[in-house]
Amino acid sequence: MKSRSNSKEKLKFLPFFLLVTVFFFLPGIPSMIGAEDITNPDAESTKVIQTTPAPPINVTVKDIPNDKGGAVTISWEKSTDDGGGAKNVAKYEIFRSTQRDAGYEVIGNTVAGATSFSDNAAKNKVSYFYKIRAISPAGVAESLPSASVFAKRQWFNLSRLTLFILSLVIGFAIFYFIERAKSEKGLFIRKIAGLEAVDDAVGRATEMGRKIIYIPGIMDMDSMQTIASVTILGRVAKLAAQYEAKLEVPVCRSLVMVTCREVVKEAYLNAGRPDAYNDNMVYYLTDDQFAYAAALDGLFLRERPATVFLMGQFYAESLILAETANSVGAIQIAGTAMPTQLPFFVAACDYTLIGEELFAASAYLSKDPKLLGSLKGQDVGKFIFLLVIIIGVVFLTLNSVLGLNLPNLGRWF
Amino acid sequence: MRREVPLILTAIVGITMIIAHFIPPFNILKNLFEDWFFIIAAFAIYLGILNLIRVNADKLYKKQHDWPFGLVVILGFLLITIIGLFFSGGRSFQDPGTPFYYLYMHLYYPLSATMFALLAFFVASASYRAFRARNIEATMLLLAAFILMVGRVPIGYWFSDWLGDALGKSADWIMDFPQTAGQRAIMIGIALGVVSSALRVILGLERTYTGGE
Amino acid sequence: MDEITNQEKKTFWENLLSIDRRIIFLFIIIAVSVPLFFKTSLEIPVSPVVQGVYNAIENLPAGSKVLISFDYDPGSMPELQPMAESFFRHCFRNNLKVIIMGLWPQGPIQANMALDKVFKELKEEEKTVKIPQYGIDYVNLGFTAGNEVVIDRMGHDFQESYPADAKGTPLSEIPLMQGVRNYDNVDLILNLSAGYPGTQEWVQYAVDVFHVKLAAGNTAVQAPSMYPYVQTGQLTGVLGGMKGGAEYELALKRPAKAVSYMFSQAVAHGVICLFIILGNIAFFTMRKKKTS
Amino acid sequence: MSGEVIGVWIGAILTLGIFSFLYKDNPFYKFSEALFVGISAGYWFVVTFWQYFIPKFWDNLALSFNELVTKGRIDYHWIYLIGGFFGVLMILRLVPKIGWLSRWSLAFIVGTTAGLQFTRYLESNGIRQVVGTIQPLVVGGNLGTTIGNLIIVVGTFTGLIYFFFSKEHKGAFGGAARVGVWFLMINFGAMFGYTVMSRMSLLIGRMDYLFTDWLKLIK
Repeated sequence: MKSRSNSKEKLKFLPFFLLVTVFFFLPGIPSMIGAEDITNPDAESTKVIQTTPAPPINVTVKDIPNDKGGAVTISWEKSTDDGGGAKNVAKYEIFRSTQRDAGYEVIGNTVAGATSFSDNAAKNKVSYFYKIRAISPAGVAESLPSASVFAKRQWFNLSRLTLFILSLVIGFAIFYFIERAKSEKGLFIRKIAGLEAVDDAVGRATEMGRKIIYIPGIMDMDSMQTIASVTILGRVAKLAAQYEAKLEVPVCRSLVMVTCREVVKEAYLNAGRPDAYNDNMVYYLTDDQFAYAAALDGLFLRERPATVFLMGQFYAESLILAETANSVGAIQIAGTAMPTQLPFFVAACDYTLIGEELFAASAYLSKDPKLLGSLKGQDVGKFIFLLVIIIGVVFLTLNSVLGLNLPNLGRWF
Repeated sequence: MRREVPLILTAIVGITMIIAHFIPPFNILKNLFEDWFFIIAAFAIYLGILNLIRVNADKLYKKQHDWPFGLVVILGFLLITIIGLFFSGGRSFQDPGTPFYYLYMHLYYPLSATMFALLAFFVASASYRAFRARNIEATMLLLAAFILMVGRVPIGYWFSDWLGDALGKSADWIMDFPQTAGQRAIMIGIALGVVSSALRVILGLERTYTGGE
Repeated sequence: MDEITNQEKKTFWENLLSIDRRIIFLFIIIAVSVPLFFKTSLEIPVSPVVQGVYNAIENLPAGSKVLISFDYDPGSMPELQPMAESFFRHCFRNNLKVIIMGLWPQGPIQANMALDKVFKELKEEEKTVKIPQYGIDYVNLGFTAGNEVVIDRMGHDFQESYPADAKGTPLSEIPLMQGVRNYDNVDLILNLSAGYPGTQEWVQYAVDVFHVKLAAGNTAVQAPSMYPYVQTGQLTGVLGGMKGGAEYELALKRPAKAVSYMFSQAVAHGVICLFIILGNIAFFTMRKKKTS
Repeated sequence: MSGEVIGVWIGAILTLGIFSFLYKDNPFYKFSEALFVGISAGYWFVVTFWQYFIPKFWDNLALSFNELVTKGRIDYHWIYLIGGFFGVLMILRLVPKIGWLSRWSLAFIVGTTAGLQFTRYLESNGIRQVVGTIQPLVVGGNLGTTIGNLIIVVGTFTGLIYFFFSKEHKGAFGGAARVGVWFLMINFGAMFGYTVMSRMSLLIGRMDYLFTDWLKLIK
């Protein structure tokens, strides 16, 4: 891996600058065409049926945006008699009709104090009017009908347009660099200390004749961190097979056990030592966070492993594991994207992969140019975020110092 | 079949889930896939349990070192499983008053809470070892931790109001600004890491889990 | 340490640097236990993030609906149970309607335990407040599997995740749940969280997507990672650990268990700080000796 | 002795069993550990059965079956059989010859996770945090917020610089990355310090249990 920087390299970034520029203008769209409330124009004046309690006012209706349809939200302002007194409102009844002035039917009621109701039985593309009736022991009062509204199915969630564009831009950037990396050699990737140490840590286990224990976190396969950890296990297992070190993988989820077995088996096969693999290297303990920690603590003390890997999604047990492994003199290489647990790994372990480094680990260890290319794609993502931050901050600062009226980029998201 | 089907399946499912985030009618598929996940996990737990019992039964059978504890594992498992499945009122097995609840409160809970409480000791030993002013980075770590530890409990009040208040204020300030800044950088980095890993998985570049390099 | 060149007897500082961690453990257990036998009351100021939670509840008009999600298990009871009790006290004092749910299997049991305690108090002391009625003033939806997926589905329709409450009564037959389709019909969400799924998921899946108002009580570990959310306004406020709970109890003018545990905590903190200071003195003394 | 009293005694003894680990590994701890592993594995097995398998799989099928028998209709809940199919593929691992079929289920799960977390993380961890950082650097009349905002922008910026993989940390870029590391360290230290409180409270809870519930030394 060596650094290459020339003017050609810089020119290749041009498409991205263009994309970024486009990206700055598109996101304004959703705020321009956002769903608007339909308010009854003459809602201020209200018709009173029974004089006793004050009626609810300002009945507004709105299709629930960005859903698959079939529902309408009705909101109103409470009767001024809601909350106490002789005319205290006991509940509100909600009426619906397809005509403004007739045919109202009760579709539900709410307790006193409520100011909104969702009509879940609205048919798509049918216009409805709504009325609210306040009910008190002294009598009832009815609001004016609302404006008409119809529920509709949305085919694209406009409030997520920015996210959509950003997904495309970053996704494309990563894809682009993966493709480019296929034809390009010598992509520079900076050193990551925790991953440089993996070779030594595995070798140490061979020298000492003790085990390597690999802990893939406590979450199931529905976490990207577990998936990242399992791919790292693949690289570690291959090294272990080459160095003829003993590897043990106790896990706390059945699906993770199955996956880890596939991965370790394949790694031993690729290293040319399929005979050295057996299923007992990967075993299940319990689904429980602290019982798992208790069992691992016992394992550490009894086996005295040379190396312990703690990679994946961890919670409170992180420090229990790290401190116990430390007390038996094991080298510990940890990695997690859990911001709450990073401090403990940093304090107690020899090496820690911080957040994003965990996801970069498998690419880094594999040295596969395609995977390394994706890391460069990530950097483009960071670059876009940095650019947005700088421009956004400069705009707002200029606004506050010089009284300009530049757009607030934060609003676009 | 062995290699291609998993790759295609991952790609299709992954892309569907991304699309569902933007196209509301796809939500139905999203919900369905998520339910299937729980069903698969519920089936898979049998594999784990079988493995656990086999390992411990092996210990017992071969009279390995510490074999009596293998027996304890198996008996503990059978006790709570049989009671939970058959003798605790079915679905309401966790209601106060059931035998399952009793085992939970007096066996599971004390063990779990105590294991958790061990952290109080490990936090002390780890901070004693790690918080030394070896270099600039370590000093930053030490200072931030120290101010937070003192500032977040009213130790200061034993000395004087002024000191306690100053410490509390600086603890709050550290949490609000430099801490938040560091945290944010980590979080944004993680977002890109997840996006990139997810993409590599969907594109089939990382497929060790299906037995491919 | 260079044992060969340094033949002299080990000094106090040297011993301290390589102290057996079990000695530290001993000090901790004493520091925590002894103060438990003394009754004290410490005064603490209420921090803005805690005040944020208090205000979010206090500013709701009577009759507003509050959804409280219990996302913890007995492991975190020392920290979160006092908060749960305070939340109930506050909500019922202000005549708010409470909807209880849990993303953790044991969550709703925790809620029942807290409710029991608060009702007993209400019966004993505050005769002005009527005992809340099930189905009208509060409802317990129970646990449902699915983690963040549950949050997401409830954003469309509560019924997608909870066709019935914990007792099996369909939501449509519960007076309190009339007209509650999704988060639009809830005025505030409170979340008591000890990990995953918890506050982070509520922020990601409910606040970011459905724009609801959220305040949370967290274990002290989790709370710092929620600060960025408070700063961006995604969270109205957060109670962090026992101290947050104690501050909230004080804001509510109802000091309870969290306040009384604070003394133990303060002493234990003092012991750890002392060890860190001694460790650094030892470290610098030894370094000086080496260089000279 | 009532069941409750016996329960408290068992709980207290197991509590001491786990604590004994702090001194050194011993049979008392080994017993508590083994019991814990067995009990907890069973606990989650039962929970999985009643709270996942039954409502997510069984109930949906029962619904469809009922519909079929009473109304003769085939309703959409049958689709949950596909989930069950993937589940059974998983179990087929026990049959060595066709064990590879379980990879289909794994592929399905991994795909779901990747797709779901792609957008979620980008939104909450990415966009939301970027938006939160966009603050004016100069806030009229409020020096505290001005400095604070400056620190947040500088800290987030330099912290992100540290995470760049494809550029060597040299020169000005390296300097920025170094400042970024300082912010990371402050973040770690502050979170560690903040957490100590929480950990102490757990121990307080256990000691309170021993002294109050078990020994009844504290009223």
